[in-house]
Amino acid sequence: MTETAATGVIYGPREGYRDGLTRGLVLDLHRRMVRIRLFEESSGKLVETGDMPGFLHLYVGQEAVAAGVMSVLGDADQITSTHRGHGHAIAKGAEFRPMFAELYGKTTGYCKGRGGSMHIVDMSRGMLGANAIVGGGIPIAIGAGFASQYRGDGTVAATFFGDGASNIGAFHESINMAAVWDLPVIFVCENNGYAEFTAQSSHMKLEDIAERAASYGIPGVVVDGMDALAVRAVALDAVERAKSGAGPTLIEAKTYRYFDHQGIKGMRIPYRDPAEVEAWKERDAIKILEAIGTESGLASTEDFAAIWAETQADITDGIEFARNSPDPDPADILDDVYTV
Amino acid sequence: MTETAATGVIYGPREGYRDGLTRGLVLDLHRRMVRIRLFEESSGKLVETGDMPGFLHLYVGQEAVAAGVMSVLGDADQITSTHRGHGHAIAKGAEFRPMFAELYGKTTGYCKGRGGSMHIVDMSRGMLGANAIVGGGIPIAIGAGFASQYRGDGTVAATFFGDGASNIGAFHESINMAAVWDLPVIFVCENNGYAEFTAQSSHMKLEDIAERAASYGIPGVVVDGMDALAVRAVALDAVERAKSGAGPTLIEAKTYRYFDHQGIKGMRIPYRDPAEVEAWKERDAIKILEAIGTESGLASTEDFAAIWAETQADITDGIEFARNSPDPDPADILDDVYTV
Amino acid sequence: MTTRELTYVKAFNEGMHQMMASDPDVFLIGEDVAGYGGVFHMFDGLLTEFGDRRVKDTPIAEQAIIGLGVGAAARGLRPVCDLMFMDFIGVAMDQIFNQAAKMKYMFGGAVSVPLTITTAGGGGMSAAAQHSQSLEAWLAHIPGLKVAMPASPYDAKGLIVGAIRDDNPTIVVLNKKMLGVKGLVPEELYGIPMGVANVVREGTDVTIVAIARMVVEATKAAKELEAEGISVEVIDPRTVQPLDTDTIVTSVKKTHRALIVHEAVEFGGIGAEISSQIQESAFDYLDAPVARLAAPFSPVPYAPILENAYMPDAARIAAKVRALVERS
Amino acid sequence: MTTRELTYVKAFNEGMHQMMASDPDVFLIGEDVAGYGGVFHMFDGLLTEFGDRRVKDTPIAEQAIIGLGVGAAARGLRPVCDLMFMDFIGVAMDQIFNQAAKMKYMFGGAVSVPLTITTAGGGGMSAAAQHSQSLEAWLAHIPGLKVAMPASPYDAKGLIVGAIRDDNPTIVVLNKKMLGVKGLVPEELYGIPMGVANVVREGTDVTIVAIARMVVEATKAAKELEAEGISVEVIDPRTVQPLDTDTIVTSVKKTHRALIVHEAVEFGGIGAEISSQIQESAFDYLDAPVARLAAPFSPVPYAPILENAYMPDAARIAAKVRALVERS
Ligand SMILES: Cc1ncc(C[n+]2csc(CCOP(=O)(O)OP(=O)(O)O)c2C)c(N)n1
Ligand SMILES: Cc1ncc(C[n+]2csc(CCOP(=O)(O)OP(=O)(O)O)c2C)c(N)n1
Ligand SMILES: [Mg+2]
Ligand SMILES: [Mg+2]
Repeated sequence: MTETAATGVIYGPREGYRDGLTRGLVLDLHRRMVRIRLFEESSGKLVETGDMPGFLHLYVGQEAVAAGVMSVLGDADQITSTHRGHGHAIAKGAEFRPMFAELYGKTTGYCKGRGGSMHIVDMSRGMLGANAIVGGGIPIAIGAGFASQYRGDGTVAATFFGDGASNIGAFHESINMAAVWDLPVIFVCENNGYAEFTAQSSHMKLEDIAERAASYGIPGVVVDGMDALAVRAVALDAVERAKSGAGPTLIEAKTYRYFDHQGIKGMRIPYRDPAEVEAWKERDAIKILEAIGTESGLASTEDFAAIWAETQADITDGIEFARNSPDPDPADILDDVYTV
Repeated sequence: MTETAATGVIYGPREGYRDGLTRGLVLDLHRRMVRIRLFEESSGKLVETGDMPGFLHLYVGQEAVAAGVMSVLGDADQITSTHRGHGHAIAKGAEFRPMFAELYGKTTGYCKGRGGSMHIVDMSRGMLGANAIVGGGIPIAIGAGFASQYRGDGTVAATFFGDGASNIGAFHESINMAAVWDLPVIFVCENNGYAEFTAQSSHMKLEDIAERAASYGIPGVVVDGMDALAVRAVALDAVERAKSGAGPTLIEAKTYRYFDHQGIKGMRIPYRDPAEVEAWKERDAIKILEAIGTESGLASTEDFAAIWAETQADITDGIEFARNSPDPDPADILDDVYTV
Repeated sequence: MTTRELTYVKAFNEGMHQMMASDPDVFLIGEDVAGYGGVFHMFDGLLTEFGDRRVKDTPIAEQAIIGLGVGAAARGLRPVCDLMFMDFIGVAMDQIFNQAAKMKYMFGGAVSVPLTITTAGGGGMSAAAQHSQSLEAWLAHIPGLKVAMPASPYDAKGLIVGAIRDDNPTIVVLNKKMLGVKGLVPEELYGIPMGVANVVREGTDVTIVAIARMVVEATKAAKELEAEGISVEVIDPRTVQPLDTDTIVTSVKKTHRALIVHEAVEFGGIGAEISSQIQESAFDYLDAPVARLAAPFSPVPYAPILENAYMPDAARIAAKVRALVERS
Repeated sequence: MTTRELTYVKAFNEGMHQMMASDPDVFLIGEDVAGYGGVFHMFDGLLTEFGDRRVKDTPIAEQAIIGLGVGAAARGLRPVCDLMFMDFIGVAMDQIFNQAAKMKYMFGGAVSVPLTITTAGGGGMSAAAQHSQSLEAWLAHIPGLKVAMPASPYDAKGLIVGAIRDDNPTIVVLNKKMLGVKGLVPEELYGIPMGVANVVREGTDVTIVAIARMVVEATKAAKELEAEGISVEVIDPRTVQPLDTDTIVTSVKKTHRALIVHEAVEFGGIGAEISSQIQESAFDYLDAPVARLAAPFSPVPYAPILENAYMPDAARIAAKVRALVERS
C-alpha cells in the first residue's frame, strides 16, 4: 500500500495573471489592504489600553486574501466570515464609523452594539456576518449560494474559514452539498498555519488543504495568500466557474497572521518560532503590492503614501465618531429578538 | 482547471489473496454469512407479521463485509456499528438467543429489552453497539482505538458506516483525528449505493468514497464487498497497519442491500431498477464463497448444507427462547439510567 | 369553505402544497423529501407538483441542511428544511440555536430569518431512545426561535402555514403517533399564528395544559372524568415558544387547579416553565399545587410494555386529576 | 490538611493535577489544552507533568473530541474532554445526549461511561451571544447525564474531582467570570459527590437558590438584606443534575419564601424546574409565589451596558427578595 495519495491540486494562478494590470486595480487592492491593516492595528491597541471592550481576532498579515477575493465580488455577491472577520468586512466595503462604533458597543454600530467584533455584519454589501463558531458560517454561505442559483440572479457566495476550521464537520457537509448541487460558492480556506496555538501539522496530516477538494469532486487550488493579485486571479476563475453553473471551488490561500490568535501580543507560550514570524513579514502582502505598483510604473510611492494617510484620517474619524456615539438603552434590550 | 482529481486509491486486495485458503476459513466465513442471512430473513418476517415490534434495517446482501472484516478481529478488538447492525453483531459472535430476545423486547435480550434492533450490543465480544444516529458510532470507535493505543494492548477498533454516512460531519472529524494520532482504527464504508432512497450520485460527486482517505493522509482501499475473502484480505492489511502504529485505513466495500431500506419490502417508490437488484443478487456473497469452496475442493455442497441446516435450527431455538422469555417489569424502568 | 376529514399528515401535506403554490420563495430540502416524499409521507407529491428546483433531496448532512436554510432565509427566501426525526437535532443544533435564532439580534436587527424547520417527535412506535424523543424544552429555551407542536389535523395544516408565513425561524414538530389521526380540515389555505393557544374543551374544576399528542389523551381523560362529575378544561398551547400564558392563567384563575402533561421527561420539561408561570401569576387562586405528569427520568425504552408505562396516557391523567381534586 | 487561598481556576487546575496523578486511566484531550494549557489556564502544567500520551491537543472537531471520550470511557478509561466554551455544545450535542448519556440505558446496563466533559459558561466578558451562554437547562433535561456548576474555588476543585471519579458522564461547567475569584482550598485531594447542595448561608425569612456565579451575587445581597433585618438562606445546588431537592425543600419549609437566581434566560431555565419542585413539595408552606430572577428572553448582548442590565446582580436580587417579603 502506498501512503501518499496522488494529488489533483492546482498550484497558483494561471500564467500571466499579472498581465494587463491597471493602475486602478493596484490602488484598489492597496486601499483595501491598508484599510484592513490600519483598522486592525488601531482597534487592537484600543482594546489593549482598555478603551474598547471585547476581545479581537486581528486579520493583520492576511490582508491579501480578503482584498484579492473581494475585488472580484460585487455588493450583490454574499460572503460569510469567521471570528477573524474585520478584514472580510472592510474588504467587502464596510465603513469605519459603524465598525468602530460596533466595537465600542454603540447604537451607531453595524449591530447597534449587540454583536461586537465577532458578529460584524454589513447586509447592504452582502457581508452576511462574522461568526464566533468555527465553521459556523460555511453552511450559511451555501444557503446564500443556493439563493443565487434559485433566483438565477448571477450572484455568487464566498465563505472564508481557517485551516483549523477545515477539520470541523460543518465544512465537510457544506462543501459536499454545494458540490452535489453545483452551487455558486467559493470556499476560501485561509491557511495561516495555526488553529489558535496548534500548528497545522498537529491538526491534520496534509500539507495542502486544497487536496480535500477531491473528496467532493471539485477543483482545489493552492495560492500564495500574500499576493493579492494571485488571490484575485484564482478567485476570478472560481467566480467564473460558479457563474457558469459548474459549481464550487476550494481555494487554499497560504498566509500568516502577524499578531497573536487574539489581540496583538499575548504569546503566553512560544508556539511560533520568531524566525518564522519574521520570514512571513518579509513577504508582507502590502509591501509586495507596493513593489509591483512602483516597479510596473502604474503607481508611485506618493500614491501609496496618500492611501495610507487618507486611511489614517478615516481611522481617526471613525474612532471619534464611535466615541461620541450614544450607548444603547438597556430598556431596548428585547428589541430585535424577533421580527414582528 | 481540471475537474477530475487524480486518485490515490488502491483497488482490490493484493495479488494472490486467495492463496493458502483453508477449509477452516471457508467454513468460518460461510457460517458467519449464513447466520446473518437467516437471522435477517426470519426477523424481517417476524416484524412483517406483527409478531415482533420495532422496525428493522436488514443486512441481507452485505454479509461478506461483516464476515470478512470480523474474521480478522478477536473478541478484544472493538467495533461500532449502525442502524443496520445485526450483521455486524452476528459476525462478531453475538448469539441468536439474546439477539431475538432483544428484538422481542425481553429481559433476556442483549439490552434487557431497552434498546431493540438499533442498539444491539455485545460488550463481551467487543461489539460496542449499533447506533440509530447516522455517523454516531464513528467518533466512538476512535475512542475505542484510542484506548488500545493508550494501553498499548495490541487491539484495534473497526467502525462500520454507509455511503450516506460518509457525508456527515462526524465522519470527517473522526477520521481526521484518528489519522493525526495514528490511531489503530479501520474505517469500513459499506457502499451499498443508497442512503435510504437517495442514490450515491445524488449525495456525492464521487464514484469511490475511498478517495476521501487522501483528505486525511491515509490509505483508501476499494474492495469488492461481495467477496468475503477480498474483504478479509484488505482488512488484514489494515489491521496490520493499525497494529504497527502506522494509523488508520479507509476501506470502501462495494456492496448492495437486497431488501428495502427498512423491512423486507416496502418499496413505495421504484427508487431502484429491478434489473440492478437482480444483477447484484447474481453476485451473491454466499454463492460466491460456496463456489470458491467447492471449486477449490476445500468444502463440499454437504458441508455448506450442514451449515445452513444447523443455523436454521439455531434460528428456531433463538425465536423460541425469545418468545418464552419474560417481559421487562415497568417497575424497573429507571434502572440503569445511571451507574450507582 | 369546504371542510372534510383528513389525517394529520395529509393535512400537513396540504398546507405544504398550498404554501408552495402561493409563494414562489418557498422551497423544501431534506433527506428523502423529494423522490420519496419523506419517510412519513409528509411531503408526498411536492416533487411532482413543484419540480426539483424547489423540492430537493439532500445528502445526510443536517448541519448543511439547516445552515443552507439559514443563509437562504437571510437572503429573503422562505426555506423549509426537514430534520427527519427530532432526535437528530444534536447534529444540527449549532445552526439552529447559535445561527438561525441569534442572527437577527446579533446583527442589531439587520436581517430576518424566515426559516421553517419541520421534524417529527414523540414515542409510541418502539423506535427506542434515539428515535422517540420530545425535546421541545430545549427549543423553547432559545430566544429568537418559535416552536409549534400541532395536536390535530386542523393544527397540523394551520401551524405549518403559520410557520412558513412567520418571519422568524420556526420549528414545527409533528407527532409521529398522530400521523394517521383524522379530523376536520378546511380546504382553503389558512394559517394559525404562533402563540395562540387552543381551548380544546371548557371546564370549571381543573385546567389541563397538554402538549402535542397528550392533548388527545387529556381530552379522553376529561370525558371520562365528566362522567364522574369532574369538569376539566383542556388547553393546547399549540406553540411552546411563544407560550400563550394569558389563556392558561385565565383558565387556572377560573378552575383553581392545574395539571400539565407532556411526553418529554418531567425534569426540566416545558411543564416546569408552565407550572412556574401559573404559580407566579395565579398563586392566590390555587387550591392545590400545580401538578405535572410526564415521562420518568430515563431514555425512551424499546420494549412496548416499558414504553407504554413510560408515556402518560388518559388513565394516568385522570388519576392525577382526581388526586388534585381530592387534595383541596 | 493545609488550606490556603487559591483562585477558582487554580483550584480546578489542582484537582486535575491530583486526579491525573492518582489515576493513570485519566487523560485529557481538547483544543489547546496541552501546549497552551487551555485558553483559560485551566490545564496549565498538565502536559509538562503528564506528557503527551495523557494530555493532547486536538483538531477543531468537537464531535470527535466528545465521541472519542465516549468510546474510551466505554472501554474503562476516564477521559476528560474539554469543550472550550459551553456555547460550542451545539456542534457536539449528539455525542453528549444521544451517545454518552444514553449508552448505558440503551444497552441494558452493559456499559458504564465514566466520561467528564469540562467547559466554561456564563457572561460578563463582552464576549457576545455565542461565547457567553448558560445552557445548563438543556443538560439537566438529559437522563443519564450529571451536571456540576462550581460556584467557589473549593467547589471548582471538589467538583472536578467528584466528576472524574463518578462512573457516569458528567459535565463540569466553570464560570468564566469567576476564574480569578479567590477562596480557601485544602491542599489534599478531595471530591464532592454529585447531588449534594451547599447551604452557603443560613437564614430564616427567604431561601435563595442560586446557580454558579449567582451564588456570589446572592450572598452579597443576603449581607445587604441582613442589615435591613431580612434573614436570607442561600443554597447552591452545586449540581443541577442530580438536583438536591431535599435540601432546597427543607429550607423553604423553614423560610416560606423562595427565589431562584441564574444567569440563563428565565424561560425554560433550570429555575423553572426548581420552582416547580418547590411548589409541588412545599405548597402549603409558601407565603408567596416562588420567584425567579434570570436573564430576559434575548441572546446575550455585546455592549457592556446592555450585558450588565442582562445579568442578575446583587442589587436586583435584593430588590426581588424585598418584594417577596413585602408580598406576604
Ligand atoms: C466550534 C468551535 N470550536 C472552537 C472554537 C474556539 N476557537 C476560536 S478560533 C479557533 C481557531 C480557529 O483556527 P482557524 O480555523 O485556523 O482560524 P484562525 O484563527 O487561524 O484564523 C478556535 C479553536 C470556536 N469558536 N468554535
Ligand atoms: C443523523 C441522522 N440523520 C438521518 C438519519 C435517518 N437515516 C437512517 S439510515 C439513513 C440512511 C443511511 O444511509 P447509509 O449511511 O448509506 O447506510 P445504509 O442505510 O445504506 O446502510 C438515514 C438518512 C439518522 N438516523 N441519523
Ligand atoms: Mg488558522
Ligand atoms: Mg447506503
